[in-house]
Amino acid sequence: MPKLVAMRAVSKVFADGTLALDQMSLEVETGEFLSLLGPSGCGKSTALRLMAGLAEPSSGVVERPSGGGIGFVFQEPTLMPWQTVFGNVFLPLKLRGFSKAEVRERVMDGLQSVGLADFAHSYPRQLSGGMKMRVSIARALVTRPSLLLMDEPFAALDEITRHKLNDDLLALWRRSGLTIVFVTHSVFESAFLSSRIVVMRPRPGRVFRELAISQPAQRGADYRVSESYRADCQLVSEALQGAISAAGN
Amino acid sequence: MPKLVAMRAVSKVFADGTLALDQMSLEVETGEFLSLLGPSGCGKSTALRLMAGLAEPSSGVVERPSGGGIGFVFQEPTLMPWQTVFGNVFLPLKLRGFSKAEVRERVMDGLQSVGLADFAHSYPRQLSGGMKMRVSIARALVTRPSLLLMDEPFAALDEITRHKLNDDLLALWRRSGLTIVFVTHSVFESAFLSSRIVVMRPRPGRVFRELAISQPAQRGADYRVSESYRADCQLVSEALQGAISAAGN
Amino acid sequence: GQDKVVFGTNWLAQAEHGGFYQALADGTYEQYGLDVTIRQGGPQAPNRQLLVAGQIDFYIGGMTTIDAAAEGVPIVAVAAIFQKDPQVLLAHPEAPFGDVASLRGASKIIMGKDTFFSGYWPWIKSTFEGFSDELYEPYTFNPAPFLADPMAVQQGYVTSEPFEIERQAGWAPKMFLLADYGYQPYSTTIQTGQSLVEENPDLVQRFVDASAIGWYNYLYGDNSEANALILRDNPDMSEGQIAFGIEKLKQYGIVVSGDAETGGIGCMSDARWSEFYRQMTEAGVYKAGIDLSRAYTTAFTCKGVGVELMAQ
Amino acid sequence: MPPAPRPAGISARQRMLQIFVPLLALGFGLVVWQWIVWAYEIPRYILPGPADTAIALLTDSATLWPALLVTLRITFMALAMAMVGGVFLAVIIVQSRWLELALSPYTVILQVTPIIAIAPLILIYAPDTQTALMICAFLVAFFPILSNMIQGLKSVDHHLIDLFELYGASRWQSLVYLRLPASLPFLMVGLRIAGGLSLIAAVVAEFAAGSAGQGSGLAFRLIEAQYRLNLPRMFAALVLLCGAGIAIYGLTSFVAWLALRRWHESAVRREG
Amino acid sequence: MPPAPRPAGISARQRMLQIFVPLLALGFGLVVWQWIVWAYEIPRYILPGPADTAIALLTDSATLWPALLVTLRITFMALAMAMVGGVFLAVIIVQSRWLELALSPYTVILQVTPIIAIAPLILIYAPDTQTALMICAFLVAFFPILSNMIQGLKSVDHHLIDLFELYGASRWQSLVYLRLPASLPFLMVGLRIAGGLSLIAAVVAEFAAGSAGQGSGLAFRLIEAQYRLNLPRMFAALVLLCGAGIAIYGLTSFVAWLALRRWHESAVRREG
Ligand SMILES: Nc1ncnc2c1ncn2[C@@H]1O[C@H](COP(=O)(O)OP(=O)(O)OP(=O)(O)O)[C@@H](O)[C@H]1O
Ligand SMILES: Nc1ncnc2c1ncn2[C@@H]1O[C@H](COP(=O)(O)OP(=O)(O)OP(=O)(O)O)[C@@H](O)[C@H]1O
Ligand SMILES: [Mg+2]
Ligand SMILES: [Mg+2]
Repeated sequence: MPKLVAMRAVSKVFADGTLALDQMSLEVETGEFLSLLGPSGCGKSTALRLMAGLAEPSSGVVERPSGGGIGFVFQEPTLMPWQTVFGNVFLPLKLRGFSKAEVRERVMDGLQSVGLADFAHSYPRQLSGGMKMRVSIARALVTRPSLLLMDEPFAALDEITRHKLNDDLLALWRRSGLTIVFVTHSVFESAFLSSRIVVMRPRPGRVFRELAISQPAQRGADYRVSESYRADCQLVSEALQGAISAAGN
Repeated sequence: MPKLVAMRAVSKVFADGTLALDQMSLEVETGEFLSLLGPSGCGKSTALRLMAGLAEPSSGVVERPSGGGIGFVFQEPTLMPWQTVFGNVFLPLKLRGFSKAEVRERVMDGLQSVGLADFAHSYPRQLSGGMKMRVSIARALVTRPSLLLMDEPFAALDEITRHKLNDDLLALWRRSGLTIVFVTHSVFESAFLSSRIVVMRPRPGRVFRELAISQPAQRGADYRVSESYRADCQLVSEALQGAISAAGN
Repeated sequence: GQDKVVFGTNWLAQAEHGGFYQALADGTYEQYGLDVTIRQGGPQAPNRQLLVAGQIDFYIGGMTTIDAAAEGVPIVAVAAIFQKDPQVLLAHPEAPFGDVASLRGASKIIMGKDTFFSGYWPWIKSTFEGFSDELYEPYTFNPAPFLADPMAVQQGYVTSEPFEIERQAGWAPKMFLLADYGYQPYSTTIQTGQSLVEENPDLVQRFVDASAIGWYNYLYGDNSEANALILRDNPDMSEGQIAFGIEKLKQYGIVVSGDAETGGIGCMSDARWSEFYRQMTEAGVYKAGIDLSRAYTTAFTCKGVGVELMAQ
Repeated sequence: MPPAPRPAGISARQRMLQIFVPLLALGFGLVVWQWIVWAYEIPRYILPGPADTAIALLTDSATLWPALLVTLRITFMALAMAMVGGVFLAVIIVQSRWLELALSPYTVILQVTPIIAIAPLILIYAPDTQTALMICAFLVAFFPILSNMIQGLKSVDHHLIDLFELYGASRWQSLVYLRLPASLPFLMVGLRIAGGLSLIAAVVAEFAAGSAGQGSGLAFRLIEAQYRLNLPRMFAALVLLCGAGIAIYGLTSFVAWLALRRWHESAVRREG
Repeated sequence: MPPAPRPAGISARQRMLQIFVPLLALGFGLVVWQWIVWAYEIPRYILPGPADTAIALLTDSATLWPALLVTLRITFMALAMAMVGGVFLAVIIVQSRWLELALSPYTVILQVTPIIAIAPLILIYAPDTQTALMICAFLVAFFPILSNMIQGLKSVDHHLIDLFELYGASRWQSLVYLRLPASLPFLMVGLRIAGGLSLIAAVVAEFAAGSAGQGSGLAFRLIEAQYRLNLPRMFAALVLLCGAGIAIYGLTSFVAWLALRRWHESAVRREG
């Protein structure tokens, strides 16, 4: 499969001298659902930002598709406080020149899919933590991007909502051939969603292990209780454990 | 057991007219580990704020211990950006009149326990999302409170760190007879940690079901794979499902 | 002992204040039992308000005590050092103006606010045809706007602006001395509080007399010490400017002319006060019916004090 | 600024308070003023009491009110120019650190040069006095707006900048949809300062470069009254000036409230 | 303000730029100025060129520099008073909405009353001229600090206020550990505006209070030179004034940088 994004021996040193990524190499193939897993502070968000072109590597090369079509769910909701929920989700479309009238339906559909249609006219400060994250998710999806970068999008959501959104995301991915890079802390979530899982070692971050997940198709509610799912979870969990203890952190 | 906090028929209407809690009643007994579970936006954070005295009920009564001794982990890290990590954790002690020299050890121990001793001199903007949350956790624990209110403290943490902090928290709770009210989205976490689980129904929030968890003592790593744990999880999961569908949301 | 007296001037130390500095420098005030402090004025110095507030005992003013009388402010003029108002209107030498009346053709007339309110401006407007407020532009004590516009007209003192303009621009401006055209106020009057006049007329008399003597000595005697004082108070003053000022004071009879020739420096007459009041009332500056006796008193002047010094 | 997040949240009582408390405070001030004048027997020509001033305000209303209008016209034009100019320059300046370094000395020079000193130059080169007045007043009012706006533009949340960059926002879009709204809390302080400042600047400009006679503003009336020792009239002019200042303050506060009430901490009541 | 988050992050090159870019820009301005004077043959008594001005600066240095010192002393005392007064009043005002409503008309009155109009009153009741000057300059400088500080104090993150309330912080502790540091981004703009403003206020105050002669400041030299048509000297005085303004601006910017560099968006370089 063609590579969509490639990080080659990328290091990232912050201005204060923190070495966040150390010679990290990773390729993202078109159409895959890649999960990034790793201990807190290992550089997952940093890696996503590099892939999105929001940060420059200190050394190494990041190859990325030129031009738009990226959706990004930041780890924090990152909403404009002066805009309503509708306005926030409308933003990416507004920036592409759409008028409100043209895309009202589309925005409202997006809000509907995260269960916030009733809150279209609320301001971010009137929302709960999970609701803010859901606005952010709706915003990332509303442009129908070809590359979707998601930084722990569902962490603030209850299990039921999370499962629903997991299913929705999976369905969207299947339907549209979209490429997803997904940061999560949930072993279960990563095993459920991904076609490939990359486990990172603790800071300075780099790839510790890659795991291909066997059955990408046909994952419904009953898959969650299947044996192969449990085995995958077990594998991922061990890889994560290994990454952390390997670093002697 | 004596009640430490009691909410009696508490409603909360926000200035914009949103009814967040509707006649919610709940008693927290001294020494218990109570988990609050419920769909996103159901009023868990609002309930915690009422218990802490940070908000006034619109109707009903909240009885709470007068005087300090409360620790609170907010859903967002809520760090002072102009203070270092050390300064942020030191804050509650500073407000009680301790000097830096007196409590340096104590603060550093707190940071150590969340794995951030090396970052004592960093500023919040230099931390990853999970690291910020860990600072906030350290801050809530550093005063050794008798009532600890935690709003999804571990949501931004990887599974390994989360398990470790789960174990630490449980050990602390056992050791000190502290009362904990714990908001989480993880059914597993709530079943692992709590002595009682309260499931809330969707907005307007109120108690949907209470579940006592059978074996509060002796929960180690092997408890996570025990059959009784799995049964508890199953029960909680169903209760949550029930809460959401009952509301016809 | 000596009576402490604070004397406020209306501008930075200059030849136009020479007599007062002279009396201070050569000990005349001291002889008259006065311990005088001169507090110089400036562009926006509130010396007049300080006189009103009683923080200054004597102040150099014009005919403004008429306003004071109208408003019930208890200050009076007790002497008039300048018989003629040294105010001139200046024009570029090549400008086609022959007299004050023809200045209506100017592009603008730059003058101070005081002039505009109650000086010669209302008088010009009522005396000559064709002047209107459109011509007015405020004087910010910077002659550049005048110099930049050949058709501009600017106010000045015959004793000072022409000198600077000639020195800087290299040409001597045309001058129209308003006193020559019938504008007849007293100038550099000595104003003081009504209460001082009533309670301590002797002190007032001594100050007026000593000042008059100072002025004789300044104009006709050795004025080097006074000039040194002026230069100390106002380091930017130049010897040349002072000399020019003294020369003009003499040349135009600013200080010694009319009643002063016999009555002595400072002499004021009821006739001139009434005539000026009539003129300016006509011009719309003052309302009718002001009790002029509260604006000035001639009780301290025209006694010939110091006239003999002119012979030096 | 009403603290409630939605207009519906302001009770009638609160709305009354917003009018009456300042009026009461001012009334109290008047009483103190009158009392001082009485108690210390301060003559009218040094400090007229409120009664004298009120009488002057009535008797001289024919000249004072038109003068106030003239001053207000200059004020508002200067304020509008300062808003546009300050915001525009701030936007340019934050484009690059180089530009900021190069331009900031000039903005400072404009701020610290006394109007009185450069008024003659302005008078020489401005097409007419009104324009000169406007320029003077503008020079005074624009620095606070510029400074606040620069700080506002620089204080934009970096995460939101990332977001806009990610979605390929043009510079113009970033400006209009992100930087300007995010700067509003700062801009509104700048506006509030500049409101009063452009009023006083209009007065100072009139002192320095003023028109006179029929079409003249309050400054002229003020100076005239001072010169004519008519202190009650001068205080009447001052009272008008202060009244206008308070009205402008109320107006700018209202604008700030409109801009911020729905979202910014400073205008939103803390929920509790 | 150096953009890097840590002093170590500023390269020598950047540090040079911070000095040289403004100097270069100023130099360019000088060239333009000289060119205008030449090209339009503007006489020295209307607009002297930089060369004339430089000569005047040298020859008159004996009077100009002491005058600058006098003005600077008033400036800094007024600025210090405005800082203390503005911050103090802002802290009091944000305690209660009532207080704010009651006091704000008075702060506006102080802002919009022309110094020239009330200088005589101040002179009458102040113990000495220096004090009067200080009061005048203070009145001009304090409003921007007050306004910015009020906005800063009101803009404190509500979550942090909750945190402090929760931990039982006293009013004083909330003020010192939360409200003041959180207000710094606003206060620093206020300081920057007030820096230039108190310089110009010192000048205006000197005009208004009319101190003259030996111990007088730059304002006096300026007016005097203008009156004498010694425009080169006037411009020399203006140059000193502007230089002082730029230096104060640099100083306030430096203070702002010190206060904000480690944490605030406006002073921290966006990581990328
Ligand atoms: N702006 C910054 N300046 C300095 N150091 C930074 C900055 N941002 C991140 N870091 C450091 O880089 C490392 C990686 O951060 P990153 O946010 O990528 O972690 P993460 O894997 O996303 O962690 P988490 O799961 O907790 O979100 C951390 O150690 C952090 O301290
Ligand atoms: N300041 C506010 N103004 C108006 N409505 C609010 C405000 N804060 C919260 N709400 C509303 O109250 C309801 C409950 O919010 P709360 O934050 O308690 O939810 P939660 O259970 O903590 O949700 P989450 O799990 O997503 O954090 C939500 O519907 C939210 O929209
Ligand atoms: Mg992260
Ligand atoms: Mg919540």
